[in-house]
Amino acid sequence: MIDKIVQSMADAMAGIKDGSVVLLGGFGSVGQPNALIDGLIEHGAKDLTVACNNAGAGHVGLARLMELGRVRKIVCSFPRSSDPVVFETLYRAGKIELEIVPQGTLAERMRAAGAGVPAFFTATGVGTKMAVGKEHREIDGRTYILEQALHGDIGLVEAWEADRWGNLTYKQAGRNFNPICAMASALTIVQSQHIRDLGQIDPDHVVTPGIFVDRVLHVPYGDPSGF
Amino acid sequence: MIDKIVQSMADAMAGIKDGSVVLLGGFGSVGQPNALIDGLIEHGAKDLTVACNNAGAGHVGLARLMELGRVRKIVCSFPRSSDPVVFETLYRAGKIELEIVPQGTLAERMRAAGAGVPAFFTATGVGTKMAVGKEHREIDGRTYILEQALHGDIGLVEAWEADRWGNLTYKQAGRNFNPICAMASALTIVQSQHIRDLGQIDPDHVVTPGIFVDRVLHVPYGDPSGF
Amino acid sequence: MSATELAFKPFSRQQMAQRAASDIPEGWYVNLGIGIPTMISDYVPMDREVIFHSENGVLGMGPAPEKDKIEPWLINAGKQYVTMRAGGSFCHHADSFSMIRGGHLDLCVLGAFQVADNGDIANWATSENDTAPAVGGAMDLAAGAKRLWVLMEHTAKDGSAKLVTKCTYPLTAPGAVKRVYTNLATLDVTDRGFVVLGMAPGLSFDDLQARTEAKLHLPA
Amino acid sequence: MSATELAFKPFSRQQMAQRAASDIPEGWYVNLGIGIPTMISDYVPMDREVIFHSENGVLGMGPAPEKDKIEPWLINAGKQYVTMRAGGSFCHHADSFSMIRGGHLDLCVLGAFQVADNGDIANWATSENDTAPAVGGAMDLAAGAKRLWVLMEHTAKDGSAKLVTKCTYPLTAPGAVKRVYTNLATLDVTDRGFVVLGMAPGLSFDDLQARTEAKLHLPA
Repeated sequence: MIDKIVQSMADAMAGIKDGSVVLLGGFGSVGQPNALIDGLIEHGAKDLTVACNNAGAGHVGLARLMELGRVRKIVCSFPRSSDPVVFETLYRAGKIELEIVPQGTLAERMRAAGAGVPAFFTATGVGTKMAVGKEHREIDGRTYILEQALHGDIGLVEAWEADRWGNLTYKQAGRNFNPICAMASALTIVQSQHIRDLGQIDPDHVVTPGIFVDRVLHVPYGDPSGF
Repeated sequence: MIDKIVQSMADAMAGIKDGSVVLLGGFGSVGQPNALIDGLIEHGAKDLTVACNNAGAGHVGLARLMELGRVRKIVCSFPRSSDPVVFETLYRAGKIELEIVPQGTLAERMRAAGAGVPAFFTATGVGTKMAVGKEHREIDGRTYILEQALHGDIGLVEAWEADRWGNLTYKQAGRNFNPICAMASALTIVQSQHIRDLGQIDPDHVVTPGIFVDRVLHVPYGDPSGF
Repeated sequence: MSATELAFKPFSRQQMAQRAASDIPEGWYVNLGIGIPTMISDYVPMDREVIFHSENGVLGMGPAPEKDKIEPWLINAGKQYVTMRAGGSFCHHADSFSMIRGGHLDLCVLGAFQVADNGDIANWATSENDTAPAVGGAMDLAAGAKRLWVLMEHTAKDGSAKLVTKCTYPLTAPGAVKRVYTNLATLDVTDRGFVVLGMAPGLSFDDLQARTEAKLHLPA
Repeated sequence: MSATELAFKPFSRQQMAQRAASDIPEGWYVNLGIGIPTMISDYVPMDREVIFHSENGVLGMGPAPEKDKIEPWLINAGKQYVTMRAGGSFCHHADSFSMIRGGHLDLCVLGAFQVADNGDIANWATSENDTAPAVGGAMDLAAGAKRLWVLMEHTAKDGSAKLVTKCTYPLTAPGAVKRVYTNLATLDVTDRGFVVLGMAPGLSFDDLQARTEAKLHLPA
């Protein structure tokens, strides 16, 4: 019997290596795999590259991971937040590397990694400093730049429902980067609010099919407004 | 009030021009916009390029459109069918042009068109005659070829449910090429088995959001096994 | 210029949003940037159906929720709580930006630091050496939407011009802006440069030109 | 070779499918090509959970339906009616081929006209000048799956070899095949070429070599 549901955070984090590229779902405080990020802190992996939309807020979650010196590089679109002190302090001190990527290019680079597309052309960023050093090409009268797939060694995902095959649904704006983090990562680890019996999720309503998921941990934390 | 629902086939087909590129949803007999194809025949547009998975069967639908001499070129992955006589006769007589595209490349070319990606690299077809004349590039030790987006002037789509904003769901394997035809086409015309009131389709279950849809015609034909 | 400054009344932020809102027809798919542009939706009546999109996979947003009706999972790209209209839908980030990059949005309205008379926009960094500039979805939106409008103050806080001949701040996108709504005027970006469509009451064309680095034109 | 032909018993198609099925472990995501490969699923017991994928956006297929339980919208890539297991899901064609192209399938099993000892496979056209060759998803599957196995007769109907040193038919993908199941043998494709893992009862290595153009090897 396939059972991707793990019973402990230690099992969820097993085998994560120093130097990993970690893709994080979430946008704002919604759809963030907060428990898994705490698990990653506990696990102790270091020298990480983390890709996600923001660069952490306050002193919890991703900000805490950075504060502990575990993150070598952040790939994100928006390193500002309501309380970006940890990132900004590290960045000014030259203790963390930053790669700024337009949000849509970040999303498409993850999707491309999951879809077996190593590189694609986009108009986003043409004529800006984002285009410096990138291959340019005119196609049908418009100029585009070439962007590369962004693969994760580890994907941390938050879902609303999951079953033992790893099928996932998301709640409202909690979907955001989660499905593409799942498909782009070699080892995809999910925290899910609800665990459903196999077959309870309508096959027409599955958003992330289990083929993109390796481990599921049940983390029923309620609503995200407290984070 | 936005109302994409049209009341007649003539309204659904209005403005389709000779020389259009037409993308067709459907795979096998499932999810085929049969009524819309009949409407296109009735409409009379000619010199069409049609992109879809197959090249028609028997003497109905796409095969009939071809038989009437309206199709200049077929872009498809699998021109064979249980009864491919129309296509094969035209093709041998040099009366129709054929572009064979691997099925996944066909799908991704449509998705790319909808997503604003003019070209992408893929490993599919490398080392085969599909790669002849295409740009090759080695990325991270593997060889890829460059494929171009495939835009439709017209997209013909079959849905299970639709509302007046053009939101769509599909039934089971009826999804297939339909969502990507919708997003890749400048004018997307849908036949839907069911019309729902706005708000009846759960926002988490919409598969094709109305932003990709222009017109919806109610065609409650029952099940596809008769086609 | 203290004399002329007394002689006219700049548009308030509400009026700027209202003017832009009145130019959005029913049926358009529209993304509103963080800040003043977000206010535009307050001035589109519910019976003129305009479908608002947010980068984080939300299509068909309605007004802000009442405090006791907040859905904690329902936020926009500015991380504010929003509501969904009947007919709304959710999608993931790559699908959401497919709508943007694929040219499916009829309109995006952004704030800006500078707009040049060739349509260049600078709205994400105020220095080439910004320590950690935050671009978000601005470049995707500026390059991808069918139309880009800008809603901003006519001049910077220090009085310097924001409507310029050449952006001095890092670009968000070249040649993208089609129209600018400021607290002093509405301007189209055309092949001739900025064309003034309307001005704040009491303001003269010369007054406006004095506050604008780029050359202004009257409609042909 | 009439003497040796009497001395052994080739595997039936059922046995070929059964042998391949027995090598598929629980938990694999597997795409089965049209023809004999489709039969493999009949030999995977339901309690060994293998998740079958079809190109047309179907993941988690079960056995063929009973005649009175056909779901008309539920077909596989071979256009046969199928069932869904609990845990199955549907997606669109681009997402389905993302699973394929993105390397998420553990295994694809295809039929073939020829397989070369460097792993080249030819399975879609029998001539460079085929009037209207039909490729379907074969190239995507051959290039994309983590492993490609081939299930086919050992020789063509005219007796010519299908396990060759170089494919003479148009390639589906170069260097893709990892294992071949025929009616005479099971062979791995390795750096050394074809390595024979097993043979039909009564068949000798020399008998097998006589029916194979490419040089055969014994396991190291």
